[in-house]
Amino acid sequence: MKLKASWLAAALLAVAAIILPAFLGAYPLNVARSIMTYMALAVSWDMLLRSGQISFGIAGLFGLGSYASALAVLRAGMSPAASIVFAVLFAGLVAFGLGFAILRLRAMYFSITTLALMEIFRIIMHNLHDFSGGPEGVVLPAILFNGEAKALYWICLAGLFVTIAASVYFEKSKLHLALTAIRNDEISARTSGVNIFKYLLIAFVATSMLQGLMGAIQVQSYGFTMPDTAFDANFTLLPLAMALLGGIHSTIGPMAGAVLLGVAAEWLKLKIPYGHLVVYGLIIILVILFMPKGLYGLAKDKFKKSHDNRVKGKLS
Amino acid sequence: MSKLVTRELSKAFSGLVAVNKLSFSMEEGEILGIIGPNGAGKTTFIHLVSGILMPTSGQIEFKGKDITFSPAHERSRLGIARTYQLIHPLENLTVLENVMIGSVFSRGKNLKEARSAAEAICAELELDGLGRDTSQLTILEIKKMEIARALANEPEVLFLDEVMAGLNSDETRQMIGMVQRIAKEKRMAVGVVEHVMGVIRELTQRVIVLDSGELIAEGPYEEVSKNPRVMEAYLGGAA
Amino acid sequence: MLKKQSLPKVAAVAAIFVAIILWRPTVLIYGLQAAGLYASIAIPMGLVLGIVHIVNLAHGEIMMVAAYSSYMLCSWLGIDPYISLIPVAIITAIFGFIIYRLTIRQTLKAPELNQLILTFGIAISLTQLANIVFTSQTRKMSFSYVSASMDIGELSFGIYNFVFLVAAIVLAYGLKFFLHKTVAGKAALAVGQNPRGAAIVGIDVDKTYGLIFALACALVGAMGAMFITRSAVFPSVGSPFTMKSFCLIAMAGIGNIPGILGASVLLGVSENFLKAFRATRGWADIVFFVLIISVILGRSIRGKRA
Amino acid sequence: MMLEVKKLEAGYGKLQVLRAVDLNVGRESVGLFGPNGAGKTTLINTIMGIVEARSGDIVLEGKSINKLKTHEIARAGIALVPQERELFPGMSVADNLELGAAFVPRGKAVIKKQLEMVFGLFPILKERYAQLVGTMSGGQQRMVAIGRALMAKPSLLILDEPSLGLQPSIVAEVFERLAILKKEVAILVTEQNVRESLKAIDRGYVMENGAVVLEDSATGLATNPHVISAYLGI
Repeated sequence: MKLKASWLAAALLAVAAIILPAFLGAYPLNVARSIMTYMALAVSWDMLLRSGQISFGIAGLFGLGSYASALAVLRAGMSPAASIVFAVLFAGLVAFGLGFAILRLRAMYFSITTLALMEIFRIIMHNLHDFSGGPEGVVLPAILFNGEAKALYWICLAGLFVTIAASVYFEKSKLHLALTAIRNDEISARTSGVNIFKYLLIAFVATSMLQGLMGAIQVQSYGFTMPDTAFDANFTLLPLAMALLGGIHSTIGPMAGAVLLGVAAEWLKLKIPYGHLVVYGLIIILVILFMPKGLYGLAKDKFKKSHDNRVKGKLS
Repeated sequence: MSKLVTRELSKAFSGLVAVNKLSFSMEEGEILGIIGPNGAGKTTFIHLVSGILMPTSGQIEFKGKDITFSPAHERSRLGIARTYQLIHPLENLTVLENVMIGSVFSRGKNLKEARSAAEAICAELELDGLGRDTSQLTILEIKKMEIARALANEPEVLFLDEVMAGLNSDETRQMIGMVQRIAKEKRMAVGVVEHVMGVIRELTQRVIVLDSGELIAEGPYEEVSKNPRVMEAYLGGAA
Repeated sequence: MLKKQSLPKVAAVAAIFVAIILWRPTVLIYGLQAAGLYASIAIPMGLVLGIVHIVNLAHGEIMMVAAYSSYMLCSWLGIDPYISLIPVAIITAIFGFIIYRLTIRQTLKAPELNQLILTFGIAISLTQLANIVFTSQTRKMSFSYVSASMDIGELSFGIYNFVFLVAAIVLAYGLKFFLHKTVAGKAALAVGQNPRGAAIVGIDVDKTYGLIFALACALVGAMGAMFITRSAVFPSVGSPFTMKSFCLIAMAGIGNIPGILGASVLLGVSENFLKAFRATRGWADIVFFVLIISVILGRSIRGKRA
Repeated sequence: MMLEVKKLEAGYGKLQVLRAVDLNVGRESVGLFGPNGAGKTTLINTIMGIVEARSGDIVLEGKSINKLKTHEIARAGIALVPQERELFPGMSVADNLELGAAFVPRGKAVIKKQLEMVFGLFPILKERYAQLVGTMSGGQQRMVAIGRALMAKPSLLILDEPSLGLQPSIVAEVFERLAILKKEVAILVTEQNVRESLKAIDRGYVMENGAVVLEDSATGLATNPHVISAYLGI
């Protein structure tokens, strides 16, 4: 019963998201796209976090996807649609190669290395003048769907749906067991037959592909990119704050956090033109100190408690 | 053929020899006690056999196959399972999921099959409330869950590292009955580490005694416990 | 205290240095100057990592706060940074102690994830606050003594930046003296090596953590005050130093403070080596990341084998 | 009375380890025996403030130390030699010994006297004064740990399994030293090596399953069949 209700609610939300452009103008659609991009990044960051590995390199894979897609169009003459697919595969391939090296690392060593990788990608793009356009970046000959706001909204939504579907699959399949076991206790996981490296690699490659996908959609929607926007640290910071606020280790938590913070950020941007991101920093601090499970975790605990009380009430 | 054989198995940690040239074997359907004073190397020995640690020298064979350097997850798939002295529940999974994990990854079952297998094992161990978080369990329930998780691997060799510690006498009795039933029904070789000698006496057919990483005695408990070397290991030099 | 196996390595590095000096002396000179800056900022972070076992991702931001404080003291009151570094160090020490008590202390027992993300959040907050207060405009002060230069034969180069190398050496050996020769320092070292053992002998572990954190903030604060004599200040000026510092510490090995000096020299010289050629100038920044990733990986793989 | 433990209960999470433990140490040497898992180490860690007491009281020389933190308890006069030794491996023997006394207010003269006493007990520490503790053998490290504890001139010395992981010859040596020490300081020692330790104690308790089940003089314990059965279940 409960399960069906939640599926129904999800379907309704999805339909609402799909028909939303009918009621919105170009500016709100633009905002919605930005929120959806951050949401997809937040969810994908969380997917890897479920194994206990904290990546600080979301922006790295995102930017890599942007550049792969843009350069595939410019240098290899691919169609924009094909270039998005290419970017996803490219990000996956890079992650696969890197994974063999960096997935041996744990805790702070892994985190800092992912941060460093992001810098490496940025510097490479910065310096390959002839190929990547250097610091000025590249401009595409055309924007996807001629810049039609509704169509761009839908393609971004499609990217988000793919991410959410992947995340739900991570939650419902045996990947959930494997990743949670690795996060909780690697030794126990190993003696229960879990091949730790294999599942870390799956999670790392899958999340990198999703981040690359969102980067590719972004670049095809705006028609240009440069190192400082493609590898903007905000693409790491914002998703991280969103996921933490909403509640990590779930799909719904990062989504809720993205909506809340995304809308709040738009409003704050108008109020405080410089430094509105301070709110993100403060939210990260406060969540870690006072609400480490995030809003979703808090709600779940509340629900469980009231449920337990009801059960107890019935018994007595 | 013996289920599990070790030959001259040794493990040294930066000079300190924790397990020293240990040779022994385990047979089908047998419950073997592994005893020895604190620091004798019992847990290190189980780590070596389950692949958590790799030996410095020596050999481990499982049903005639050399597994000395196989990774832990492969040994689990072959049929070696264990529990932990310090309880290791996977806190963010439910009880049922904790038990399922062995079925899924060691036996390659899909989630549905694994779920029903796990439910069956838990029913057999009289463990219920399977949707609960592990933080809601009592000590006895956690110990049962750990055993259930090991059994879900469908092992042929099972090591129980101090599963009785922290249980009261009724619970201990219940646990003894359970372990005996499992060993008999599933024709497993079970290795039991315990400090409570009453449990060892009741539960096992044969014991090996370790002291400073060496095997100092082997045989039925009644016999071994009168062995002067064993008395000395436990109580110190001759009185 | 050289080990025998490290002799060939040392000889190789020395040979490379001699070759570089003969061929392009400025590479070595500017390399050492850059190394001084890197090391003097990394060493306080190494102190915290070695004793409190916290990766403080807000380390560079504390330096940024100090740089702005020193900038204000200088532009409003005309106080020279070399004088203001004392009040600035006191300010950042108090600031650091408050941060420790209010936030970091609460996460010491939590998983490492929480500590990393917490200090990441502190870093963002500080940068953005600076953005609000000072805007993103870069600010630069000029001081006459900075332009001091020296001529050797045909070679002419600025010598001011050697100040940072001196500061780094003073820091490294000063801290070494403190940690190994004074009772308070030994106690701090003991806490870093074994907090439980330290409590057993009567050392207040919590207080030690707080004081060491404050000390590190004071030291990086003093460096921040000096920093404005060399570079412009802007809100995100500190963040690259956080990562570079962590990497230098990882290269030296946690707890090896003089080793940070060596790692910095290696980094500074290699960067300036690339900067010496037009074709590779833009790639100088990458040396650092390549170096660090290979070192971290090398360490972790060797760790696995051991 | 040096130390009084009254109806002490403690544990970890759901696991209750200590059940209403009563125990006294006067100006004497007291042994604490029992099989692994009986709760000996937990009792000691609770006295030392490392594990929190759930109920009951711990009184040192008439003052309750129940609510104090570990470092305050150390300064109040209890020195612990933990099972895992808990030394500072990257520091020299000299530094480890120095830190033993540095934070307990005792005065320089006392520290000097204690250092002489430690060197008298364990001459090897004088020889290895500058050696890093992490490079020493287990037995030598045990001596450093005992020496470090003595440096503070404690009113009560607690030793948790001092013979663990040591060769028999060194075990005998450690207990010979303890037999000398008991003239100077009150001692509480847990030990699996019952026979050896009986030489160094006046009185002992036997614990089983978190509770004290037996209390007797050293000679009484030596002949008590219950002690043997607690270990070997015969």
